Amino acid sequence: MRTYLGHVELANPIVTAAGCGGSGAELAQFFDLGRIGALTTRSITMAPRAGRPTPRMTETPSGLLNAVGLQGPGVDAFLARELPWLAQRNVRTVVSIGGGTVAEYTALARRLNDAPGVTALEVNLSCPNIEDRGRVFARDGAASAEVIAAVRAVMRYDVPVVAKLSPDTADIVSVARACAASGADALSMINNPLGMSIDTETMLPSLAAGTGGLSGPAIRPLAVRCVWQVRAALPDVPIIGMGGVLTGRDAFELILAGACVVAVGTALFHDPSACLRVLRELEEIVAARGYQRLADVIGLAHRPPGATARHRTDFEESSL
Amino acid sequence: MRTYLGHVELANPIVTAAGCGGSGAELAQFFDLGRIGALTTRSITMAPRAGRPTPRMTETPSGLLNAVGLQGPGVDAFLARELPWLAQRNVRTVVSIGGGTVAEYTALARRLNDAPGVTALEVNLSCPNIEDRGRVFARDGAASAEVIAAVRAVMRYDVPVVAKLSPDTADIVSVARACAASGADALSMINNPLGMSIDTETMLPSLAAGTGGLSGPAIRPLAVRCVWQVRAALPDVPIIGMGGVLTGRDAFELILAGACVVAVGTALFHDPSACLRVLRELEEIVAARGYQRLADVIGLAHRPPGATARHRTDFEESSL
Amino acid sequence: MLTTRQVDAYHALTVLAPRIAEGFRPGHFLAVAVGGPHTSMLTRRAFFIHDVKPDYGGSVEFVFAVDGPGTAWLAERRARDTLDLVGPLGRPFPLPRDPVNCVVVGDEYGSAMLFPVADALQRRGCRVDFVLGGASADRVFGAKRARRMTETPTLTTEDGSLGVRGRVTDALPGVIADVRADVVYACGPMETLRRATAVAVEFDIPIQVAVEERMACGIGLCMTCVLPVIGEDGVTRMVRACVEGPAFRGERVRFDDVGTIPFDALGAPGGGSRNVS
Amino acid sequence: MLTTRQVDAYHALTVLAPRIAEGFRPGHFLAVAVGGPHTSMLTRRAFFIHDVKPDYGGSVEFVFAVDGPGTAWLAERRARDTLDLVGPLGRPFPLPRDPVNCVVVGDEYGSAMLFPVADALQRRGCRVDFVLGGASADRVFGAKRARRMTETPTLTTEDGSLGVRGRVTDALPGVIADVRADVVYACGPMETLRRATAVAVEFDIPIQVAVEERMACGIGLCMTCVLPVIGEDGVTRMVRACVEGPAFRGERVRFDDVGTIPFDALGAPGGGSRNVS
Ligand SMILES: Cc1cc2nc3c(=O)[nH]c(=O)nc-3n(C[C@H](O)[C@H](O)[C@H](O)COP(=O)(O)OP(=O)(O)OC[C@H]3O[C@@H](n4cnc5c(N)ncnc54)[C@H](O)[C@@H]3O)c2cc1C
Ligand SMILES: Cc1cc2nc3c(=O)[nH]c(=O)nc-3n(C[C@H](O)[C@H](O)[C@H](O)COP(=O)(O)OP(=O)(O)OC[C@H]3O[C@@H](n4cnc5c(N)ncnc54)[C@H](O)[C@@H]3O)c2cc1C
Ligand SMILES: Cc1cc2nc3c(=O)[nH]c(=O)nc-3n(C[C@H](O)[C@H](O)[C@H](O)COP(=O)(O)O)c2cc1C
Ligand SMILES: Cc1cc2nc3c(=O)[nH]c(=O)nc-3n(C[C@H](O)[C@H](O)[C@H](O)COP(=O)(O)O)c2cc1C
Ligand code: FES
Ligand code: FES
Repeated sequence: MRTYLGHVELANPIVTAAGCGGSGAELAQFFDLGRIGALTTRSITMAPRAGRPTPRMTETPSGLLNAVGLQGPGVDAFLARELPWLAQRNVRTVVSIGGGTVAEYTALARRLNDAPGVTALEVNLSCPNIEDRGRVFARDGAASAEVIAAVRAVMRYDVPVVAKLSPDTADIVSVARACAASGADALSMINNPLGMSIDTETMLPSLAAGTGGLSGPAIRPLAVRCVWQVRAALPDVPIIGMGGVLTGRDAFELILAGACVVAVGTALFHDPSACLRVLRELEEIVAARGYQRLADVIGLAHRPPGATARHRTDFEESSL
Repeated sequence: MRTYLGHVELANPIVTAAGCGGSGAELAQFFDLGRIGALTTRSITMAPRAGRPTPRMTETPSGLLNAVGLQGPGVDAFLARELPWLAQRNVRTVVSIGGGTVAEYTALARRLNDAPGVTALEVNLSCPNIEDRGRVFARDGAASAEVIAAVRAVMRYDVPVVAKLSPDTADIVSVARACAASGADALSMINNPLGMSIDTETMLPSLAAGTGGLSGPAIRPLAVRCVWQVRAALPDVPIIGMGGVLTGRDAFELILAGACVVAVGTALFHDPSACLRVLRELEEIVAARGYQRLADVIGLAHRPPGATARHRTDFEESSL
Repeated sequence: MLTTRQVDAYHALTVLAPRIAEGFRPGHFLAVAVGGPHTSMLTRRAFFIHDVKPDYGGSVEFVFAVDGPGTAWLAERRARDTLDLVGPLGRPFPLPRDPVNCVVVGDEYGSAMLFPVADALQRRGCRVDFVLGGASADRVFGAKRARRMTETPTLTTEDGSLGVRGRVTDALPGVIADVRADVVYACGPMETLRRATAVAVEFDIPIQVAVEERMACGIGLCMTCVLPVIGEDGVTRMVRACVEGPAFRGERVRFDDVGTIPFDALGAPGGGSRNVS
Repeated sequence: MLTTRQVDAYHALTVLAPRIAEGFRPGHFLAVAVGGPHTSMLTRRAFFIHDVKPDYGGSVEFVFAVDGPGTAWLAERRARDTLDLVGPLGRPFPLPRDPVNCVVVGDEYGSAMLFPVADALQRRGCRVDFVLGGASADRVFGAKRARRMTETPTLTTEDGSLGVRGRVTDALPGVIADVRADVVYACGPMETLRRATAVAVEFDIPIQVAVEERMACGIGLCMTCVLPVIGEDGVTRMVRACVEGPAFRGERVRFDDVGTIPFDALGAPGGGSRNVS
């Protein structure tokens, strides 16, 4: 079930979400990484980062709050060890990057430019801009666009640059539009909305960091809405959809909304082979609906109600 | 367990959320409305409104998506029938209003100004501004502030004006600040974030309206975060907290984050006496922690970690 | 506390619920919490009450088909599990004062709720004739009981595996004519109710229908279960199926406009008065 | 498929899990999905493996205290229910090559996982002495089995209801001295491990501890279970309890800094290299 992220072909539309698939080696114990569309790395930063204090996670209804704080080894160690490990095994790799300034994102892109094995570059815009009182880039179109333009300018033309957006904004479409206009080859959504939980026993925040990112099925309605809105406004920009995908049905929902690639995040914590299961279920669902190509169903829910779905391989009367 | 919304005293901190308690008469079949802090009405509009086509609801993981579209009888019928019914029974009533223009909100406030039985006026800012291409007022501080200033100017000084905020904004604190600066006596949060669900059988949106408002426990982490952030920035502005409250524990969580009043919405659909149960559970929790007054626990989670909770009536060593 | 049984394609659960049993009138429904503690399923599921028995202070039975995760969960309940119910809910069917001839039309699980209706009608001396149908034999609910209660119930299946091939509404005109029916009671999918109403209108007899709309609360709070119904005053309003219904006079329901806001409904967009969105 | 038993304040579940049983080494844990289908509880719960038996191809037993909704759900499981498990997980305890004197220190349910450790030690010819404790008699896990396996296990309770009044770590120095212990194995709350490590350091003997941190995945993906541990190179890193642990050399764990990012940890904010937030 091939799909395309810009001009890059992926064997199938199921990838891991940034920060949820470890370095790859952990998942490789459970299945052959070559069988998923791509592995997305955690967001790589220039310097090594120890992340946030613990507790870093707590459960919420159908959700997970995390405040890991981009713990990671830094770009040097990533290039020295993690990326070559993936490249040797021919694992399609979407490298996610995170920075605190436009210059830092640019420097990261420059470092990754010559590295073999970068299938696409995902720019995690949900990082606080240290030059703007810690306001998260993804909140606003101009700040996001500035990062994307800078990264696009230094990154090899044959590596798609993907802008990863957050639902914590007044208007996701305008942020998406700004990113696309400044050169993003694709968009990825949604990153975790900011949430919080308070431990009613200690009467203090459950996470050491106070607030954290919400993930899991609780946020799927937000993800579907964001993908839907952006697809409606920018039908030609490829979208990586994510947020609470546990099953093939959930992936199909995001695809119907307009995603051509679907990332699985939190579900991996419950089931390390979730990607393969989701892929299998998705294939079954698409086939059961009478379609053979993924392209036939991407964004299909945008057709006017009452209109028959096109491209079906059977021509029986449908209940649509 | 008395509490205050500005200078207005409520018998207890548990109220119904706007649009979730019907006209009051429905709930009155299950319990005496005098036993809750207040009833909040659905958002009243100038003209009668038939609302959105069906299906108007669908379930999501730990959430509910709704697109009712402010169906209601209009302000005339409300003043002729619903408000007097509540006033006769001495039910504390927070009247919610919704409009498409600043002028409409102002007109509604004017109509309600002389009506007996309005305990507080809640301004639902999650309405599309028809003079600004349907952009929701609550998205941005200036539009919200304009509405609040206009309403505050016409409304009797002894009726608190409450600005109801949405999490669908880049910065809830700046919207809150703008509302407080233009005269809001209190803030209420959160209204439903915009979500969507697609029916994978019909391959069309589950709701006739396409998108809908997400409510229920799925959004509680967003609610806690918003209350927390606003309380931290504006410690003197009373907050009505809501979003996914099912139990006394959940209400306590919002109170620890900074709410002095807690509204119960979606939970009423499952359990019409949810307000009384939540109140009882809350009283037990607060008492079990050694506190006697609600005021002692409002915003308590903001104390620095390690600091002992003050105002406790016992002085045993605590595990904090 | 419950007992469970499988009836062809359906599941029937009997639950001890004295207060619901006591308040029950034919046409009532109940709302069941599904999924157990810490479930991700927030809303109650609505089911028409099929039967009420005086055992153990009062029990109620409802019949359902497995449709999605909530009904799948219900189908797994076992004897002695407990269920969280709210009811009886809704406006029951109005029953005729005089002993008239009634046709009772049930499609799929819609048939289940018509048995207490038929019972009550018979107790009032009415003649009752059943028209029960479904997609296939195993989806026609209550054929046996209908045979016990009346002489020759008419059964229909779309695949012809039981009774007449076709829909209940195909058989309805014949039955109405044969028994000179004075009134029709119907429950089933919206499309069946629409067709049944058309038939009744053609015969110029009243029809009572019990409708189903997606319900988040079942008690009139949430406004999600509305459909366009013409009031006594001729004005169409979006009324709540859960409290103004589920029983309606068929001719008053604008079946062709269900799922829309008719332009002439009270408060419709553009319908005279300006609207906020 | 499982069987359940109650052991004083704890529940013990035995589950058929041949693959986990086969791969098991003392110190491993497993991760259980809780809440059933359509639950709102997303994350697996981690439990140390208490016992592995060859019955029916291989079963594993774990012991737990009811703490929150997940363990409450587990406590309600009945014979023949099925459980969704992942395991064996984690880095097991390294065992000494030579037959040395070992003290095994378990606090509360932490004791459960030490029995397979003690077994393995005894099989290698080690002398094993138990120090087991808990808040009260019913919270001291495994006293009986410890008595069967060794001569005089030391038992402690904070309320004095069983054995010596006090903590396991109060009794530990005496036991170490008595038996001339060469190494300590410990499992229990972080505070117990901290104290046990302090004792071992004082006696200048190695200690292996099994730590518990909140875990979202248990397999090294999520980075939520980290604690500051000093590496061979002397550098403190935030390492994952689930894959780099849960077994650590006690002296390497910076117990006083658990729940913080020590300023000298690799990648700590302000720690030399600039950070993005
Ligand atoms: C007044 C009334 C009486 C009913 N009586 C019966 C009955 O006697 N027997 C029976 O089998 N079914 C009956 N239904 C339909 C039954 O409520 C749905 O089949 C059931 O809610 C589906 O739940 P689910 O979790 O299996 O499916 P899902 O589709 O996953 O349900 C998701 C949500 O949609 C709602 N929903 C889905 N389908 C329907 C529907 N057809 N009508 C209303 N809400 C729906 C559910 O309540 C739930 O909130 C009745 C519905 C209403 C409104
Ligand atoms: C490696 C390891 C081994 C463990 N072994 C045992 C054991 O053998 N017996 C036993 O009784 N308990 C054990 N625990 C603790 C056990 O995992 C928690 O008690 C349990 O997860 C609580 O779940 P809950 O739903 O009841 O509580 P909740 O507090 O509602 O749990 C909410 C979330 O927090 C996490 N959490 C809560 N408390 C803990 C904790 N102490 N440690 C880790 N995560 C926590 C849960 O996993 C869940 O994700 C172990 C923990 C770890 C990490
Ligand atoms: C523990 C954790 C760590 C994450 N780390 C990153 C990250 O480094 N970079 C990033 O862009 N997104 C990160 N995310 C967000 C996910 O990539 C994804 O956008 C989000 O979790 C929604 O998908 P899900 O519900 O399937 O998890 C992280 C999420 C989780 C839960
Ligand atoms: C069916 C429904 C109708 C609502 N109608 C209104 C409304 O008219 N005005 C308003 O301000 N909020 C409305 N809300 C939002 C609620 O008042 C509340 O802010 C939100 O649902 C979060 O609380 P909950 O999770 O407890 O439901 C509505 C919510 C629901 C579910
Ligand atoms: S189901 Fe809520 S009003 Fe009818
Ligand atoms: S629990 Fe996920 S990395 Fe350890």
